[in-house]
Amino acid sequence: MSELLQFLFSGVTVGAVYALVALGFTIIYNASDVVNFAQGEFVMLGGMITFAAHAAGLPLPLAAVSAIVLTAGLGVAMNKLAIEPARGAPVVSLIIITIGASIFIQGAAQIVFGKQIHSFPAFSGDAPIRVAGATILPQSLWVIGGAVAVFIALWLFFTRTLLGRAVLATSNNRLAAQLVGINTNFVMTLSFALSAGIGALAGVLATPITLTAYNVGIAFALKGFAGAMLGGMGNPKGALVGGFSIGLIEALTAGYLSSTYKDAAAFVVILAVLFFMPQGLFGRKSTDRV
Amino acid sequence: MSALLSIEGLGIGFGGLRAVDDVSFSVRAGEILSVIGPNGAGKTTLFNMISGVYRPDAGRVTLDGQDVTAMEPHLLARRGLSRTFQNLQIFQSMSVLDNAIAGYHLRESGSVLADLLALPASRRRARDAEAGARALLARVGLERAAEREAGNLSYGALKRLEIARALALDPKVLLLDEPAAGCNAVETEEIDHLIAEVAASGVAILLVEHDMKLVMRISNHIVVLDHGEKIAEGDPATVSRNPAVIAAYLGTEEAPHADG
Amino acid sequence: EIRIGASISATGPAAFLGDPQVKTLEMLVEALNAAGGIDGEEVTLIHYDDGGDPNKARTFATRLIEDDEVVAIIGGTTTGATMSILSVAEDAEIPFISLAGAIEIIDPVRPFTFKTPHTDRMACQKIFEDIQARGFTNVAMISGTDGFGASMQAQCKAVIGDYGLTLVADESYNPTDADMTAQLTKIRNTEGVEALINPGFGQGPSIVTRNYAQLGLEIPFYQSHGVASNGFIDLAGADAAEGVRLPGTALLVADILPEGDAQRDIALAYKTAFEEATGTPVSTFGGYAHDAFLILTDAIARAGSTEPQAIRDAIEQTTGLVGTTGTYTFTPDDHLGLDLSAFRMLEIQSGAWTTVE
Amino acid sequence: MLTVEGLRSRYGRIEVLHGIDLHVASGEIVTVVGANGAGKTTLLRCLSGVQPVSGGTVTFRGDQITTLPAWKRPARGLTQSPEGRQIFTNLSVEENLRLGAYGFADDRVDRDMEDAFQMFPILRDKRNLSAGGLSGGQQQMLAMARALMGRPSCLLLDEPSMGLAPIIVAQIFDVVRSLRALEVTVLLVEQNAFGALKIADRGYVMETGRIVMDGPADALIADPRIREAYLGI
Amino acid sequence: MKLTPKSATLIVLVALIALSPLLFPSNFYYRVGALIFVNAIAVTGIVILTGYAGQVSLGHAGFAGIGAYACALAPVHLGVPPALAVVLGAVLSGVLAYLVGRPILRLHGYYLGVATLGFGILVTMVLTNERALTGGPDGIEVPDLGLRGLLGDLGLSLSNGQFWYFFSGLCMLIGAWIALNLYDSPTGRALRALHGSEVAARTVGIDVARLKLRAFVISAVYASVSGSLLALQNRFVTPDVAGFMHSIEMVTMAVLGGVGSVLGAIFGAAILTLLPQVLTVFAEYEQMVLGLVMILVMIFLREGLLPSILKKLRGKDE
Ligand SMILES: Nc1ncnc2c1ncn2[C@@H]1O[C@H](COP(=O)(O)OP(=O)(O)OP(=O)(O)O)[C@@H](O)[C@H]1O
Ligand SMILES: Nc1ncnc2c1ncn2[C@@H]1O[C@H](COP(=O)(O)OP(=O)(O)OP(=O)(O)O)[C@@H](O)[C@H]1O
Ligand SMILES: [Mg+2]
Ligand SMILES: [Mg+2]
Repeated sequence: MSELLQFLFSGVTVGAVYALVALGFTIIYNASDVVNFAQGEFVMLGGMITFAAHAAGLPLPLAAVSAIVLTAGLGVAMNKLAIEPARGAPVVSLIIITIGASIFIQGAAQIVFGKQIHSFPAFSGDAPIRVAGATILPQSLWVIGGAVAVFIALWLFFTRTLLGRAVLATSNNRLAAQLVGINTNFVMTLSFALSAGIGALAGVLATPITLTAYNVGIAFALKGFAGAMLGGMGNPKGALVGGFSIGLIEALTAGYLSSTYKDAAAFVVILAVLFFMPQGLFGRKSTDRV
Repeated sequence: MSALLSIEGLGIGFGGLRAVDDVSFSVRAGEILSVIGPNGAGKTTLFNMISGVYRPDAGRVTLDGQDVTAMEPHLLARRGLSRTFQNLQIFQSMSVLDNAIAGYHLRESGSVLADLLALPASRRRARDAEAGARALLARVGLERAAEREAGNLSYGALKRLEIARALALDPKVLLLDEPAAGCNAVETEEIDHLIAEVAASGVAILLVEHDMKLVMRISNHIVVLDHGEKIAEGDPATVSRNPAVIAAYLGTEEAPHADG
Repeated sequence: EIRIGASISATGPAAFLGDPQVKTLEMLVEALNAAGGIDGEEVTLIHYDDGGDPNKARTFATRLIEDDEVVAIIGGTTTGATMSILSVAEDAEIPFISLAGAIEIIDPVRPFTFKTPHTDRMACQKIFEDIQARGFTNVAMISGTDGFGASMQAQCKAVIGDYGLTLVADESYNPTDADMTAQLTKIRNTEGVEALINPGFGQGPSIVTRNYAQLGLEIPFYQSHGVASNGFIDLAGADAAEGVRLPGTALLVADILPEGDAQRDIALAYKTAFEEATGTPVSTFGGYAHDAFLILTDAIARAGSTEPQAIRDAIEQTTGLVGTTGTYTFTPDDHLGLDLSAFRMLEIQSGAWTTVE
Repeated sequence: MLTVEGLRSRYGRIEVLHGIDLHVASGEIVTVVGANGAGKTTLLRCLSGVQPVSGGTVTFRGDQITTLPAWKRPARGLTQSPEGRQIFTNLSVEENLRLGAYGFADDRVDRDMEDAFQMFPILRDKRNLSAGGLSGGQQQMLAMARALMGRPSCLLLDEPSMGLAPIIVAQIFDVVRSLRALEVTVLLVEQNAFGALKIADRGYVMETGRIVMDGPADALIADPRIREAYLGI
Repeated sequence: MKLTPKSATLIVLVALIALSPLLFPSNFYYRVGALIFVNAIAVTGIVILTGYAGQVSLGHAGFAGIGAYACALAPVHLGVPPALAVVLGAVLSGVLAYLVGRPILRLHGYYLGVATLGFGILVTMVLTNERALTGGPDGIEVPDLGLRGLLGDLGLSLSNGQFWYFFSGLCMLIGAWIALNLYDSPTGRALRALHGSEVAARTVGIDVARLKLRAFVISAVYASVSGSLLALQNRFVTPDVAGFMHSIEMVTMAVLGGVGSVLGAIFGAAILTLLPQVLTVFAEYEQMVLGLVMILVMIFLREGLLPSILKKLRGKDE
């Protein structure tokens, strides 16, 4: 019993990190149909900048906020310098641009921050919380809380606000969006700022658990991407459920079957789900008619 | 002569809505049957079921005496059924010519191996298809645009390109969904002649069109749908005088002749 | 001018290992040239970043030999990269000193290939000796699936029988994993586990150590030489890392080595110089590069020639050369030149390395 | 209201508008007719700002708007019902309409939406459904309604009657005619040239990127060349 | 006679392969050339899959891995000669592509992307973890192809670098020739058609599912052969060959060069293979420059390097 509980704790901790990354993908995807493969770098920057600022003497909360703001700013810069000039290019080209941006950011981070692995103190100490024989770290609760909070915020944004719908409209039909008066450039800028900010937040919350280094971005991006696709791209609910599911599948597989093939288990589940639901768990089917 | 295509009790629902409900009719070779009705009556949906894009939840489609209900579109194409689309389905980044040649797919495709190794058989088939496609483009007035990228054509030109592509299949049954939309009166007349010509060559034609002048002029038979149900059918004259049709669709009896 | 080539994983998954190696070589070359080079000849270092990719490593090895015309190559941070470079170097008959751990590199002995680190097998032996001495028999292992972890896991399994120990649990994790409590829980619930070994490098072992503490595990815990740097203590947290043992080199404990220790001076000198030059703590990996450079320059000086064949012969005649990793004595049959005595069993106590005797 | 002088535009290297001159006075209904590929759609795209202009000027209510970004134009009172409908297929019908009034206050939007539903009752039935599922004609109605939601002072309509049932076509033309009373200016591109000319004040005839003829609508209807080339009579 | 684009492409390629060695300052350049050709083979497969048929794969390196390990393992365990192992690998990849492709090619866009990504990761995991067979993450040695020795006996003695340069160059030519044949053939046209509109493709009689599967299988074979040649050339292989980065590299090469054209994609392979060699002068800025190059090319030459440049040149003529 306590064993299962421990596996679940492990799963939700990791799953929350994946979910946060997956949530970061949703906004840019919703605005432009582009999966931003540099999303993992935003996570890395969140952790790295916080570490550097903290090491430079800033109190942790201030360091965290500055990391999020700086990363959001970088997201905006990425949009302005790399995505906006390529407007009208096919989606594959945009994806290559995001991969290029990812390589660029990684290269820059390696020069600025070096190649050491870093971390900073957990927000509420390292004393594990005991529940029925299993333990969970307070920082895990921070990450889980962060994922849920971001999910709620995004869900409200996309369903309750006109701006949220303007974001969806922009990706659905950019031409029409302009025709009804949506400043699509602003929408894109905003999406990059928000996505980057959420990515950085993920890095800030997760680093005390996962540690960070200049090259951790890809792994985050891949798992977040897988989670987002499992849930259905573009849907915050999908990102949340997808991220947590992958974390749980990995932990349960590692616990009960084989730790060697736990990533394989996650992908097998994804393939199985997509076989029956080609749009992921909550993905919307395109309703375009012929 | 027996029916080439017949549908019996065809129906489909989306959520709570019966988009098409219990519709039956049949077309013979060389006949032009028009389906008319208000927007959202279920005409395109009907076409989508006949051509295998949607799977009907009731009824049967019979082509040439065989049950082809819910058969995959490419298999239907093999049996001689071809169509155009109300929402254009163009191979945007291919040339206009290649779009038309695509219609020859069934006749030109052979073994992949021959294609990979560029064996003479493969090249011959490709040459034949090209010649045929150019002739068809000329028929719809697009011969001068043959080498252009299809995505760059104007709306009306694309409509005609779709017709050319559909004809390239050398179909037995041709479904045309609003072929004249986006064409002016003169251009419509050209399409009109084209359709009549095709029908005269023995093709059964199903036509959906809101241009009543066109419909009344060339149809042998008209089926009227409203809210997914067949509300009337008959020859053009009868149908255009049917009060239910006037109320639901035409507005005024004179409408078709409103050209002063 | 003497051209020395290097192909090292300064980036990629093994950057954590390769980065200090590049920095070390650059630092040493500069110092050597400042001191007049080798017999007055300036040494030029040409180094490429292979990112740990064996394909790139092979290309760079070819480039170093064909295009840059180096007299010897140092490098191959990972075993994969090493194996790629090795065949190029052997074909061209250019001396090559590897910085990677696997025993396959020097067993069987190839004429031109040498290596400086202990083999993974020796690390296992050192750990098992210690476990045996403490009177335990049932051992659990959790290893990374990266080359380092996997290779050491396999080597440990190969020699565990020699020490009368049994492997009762064998788990693994991916180098990028964020939580290993599931695997550790399984280990904790395995009947009779008396000691835990964690071969791996990078962030993995730090996280394993934290999870070990989180789960309140108390069995003796062994890390590998893959984490032998002060960074590990910081990342795992001094509390969690308390009592962790690992087979390390003199480098980490340079300042607490007894006055008479042969390695004390050289280890301290390197440590001080490196930390001053880079501002980051030394690691054993940088030490491997240090020793490789030392062996090579020593051999060139003794050979009095830059002929590859002569250099190789000189390396094979190296005896009692004291490096940071150990004292090297090469022979035509032994291209590793170290024995088990070069390893020291270290233990973390109150956030610092100490030696276990 | 709207003045176009020497307007040129190109796709890549190919120029398709070779200097268009045209003006629409306030409250006027003006129609443009022409064959497939004449450049009518391109002209409207230039006016709504989604197509770059390579020469000439567009003046709207006295302001030069030649290079004004498209998204700023609805706020100035210029909206378009574009060719090919261009609705937001993934959003619901209601969301499409709300976005038509992007940037306006909610109460006004609710009222305008009520008007739109009055005009096209079918949209009310489908308000919560995804617009992509609508029939072709229903989508066309939605596009028109969405353009009206912006309360334009000048409305650009690109083939608004395409794919609509005759009864609705008549209604659309009625709506356009009724806009005159609201002082809304309309520039109408139609293939149903006859219907368009009947409600229009003036008309322009376009051929391969040039205006070749213009005049009062009734004069154009009467012109034998027009009758033969465009009205098919 | 007017040169068809196909013969023009082939002539350009033959000329480049034959004449470039005249400019090689050292033997090292044969190695780089051979790598370009090996990469180009895989990228040509991507052109068929992505450029023609419009399907994305983020796991194609998995097939390269199968081709590579076939050459490492089959000679040792099955006793087949390495040359036959290449064929064996290709057949295995083709069969696997067929089995995997059937269920996943129903997916579209990113969903297909994640499914293929999963496939690639599974292959990498097996190669990494089945240490007893594959040698694990540290890799495994690959036997000699033996062809060079054979040529030597026949009196044509080439250095290792030269041999691989000309041999992979020849293989690339064959691959390019086949891909070019396909482009203008009925099958190629059908592939390009389904890229444009699947519904329309179906209604003109194209069996979309089957055709996608064919493209997937063909491109898998290309990737497999590329992996085999790489392994045979390097005489050593690690699971990296099947890794995600290698998959991404293939796609990037194709898109950067121009995914719709064979010559463009080969050009892309050349650029991205050469770039790291050139960028070594930037030392630690290498990654930044590489990222920047990718971004700039996609912004300013969005159809890919070669097609965009050709277009610009042609534009000036008019
Ligand atoms: N995929 C779908 N999802 C939801 N509703 C649909 C779908 N397809 C059709 N419908 C509904 O079915 C009804 C019939 O649509 P259909 O397109 O067949 O009409 P139509 O007769 O072709 O109209 P039009 O003349 O406007 O083209 C419409 O109310 C439409 O909203
Ligand atoms: N995206 C494009 N790229 C290149 N050329 C284009 C593009 N769109 C239109 N054209 C060309 O510009 C010319 C004018 O097209 P436009 O769509 O404006 O015509 P139109 O008068 O609206 O025709 P229709 O009545 O068929 O809608 C045509 O020759 C067309 O082929
Ligand atoms: Mg319809
Ligand atoms: Mg138009």
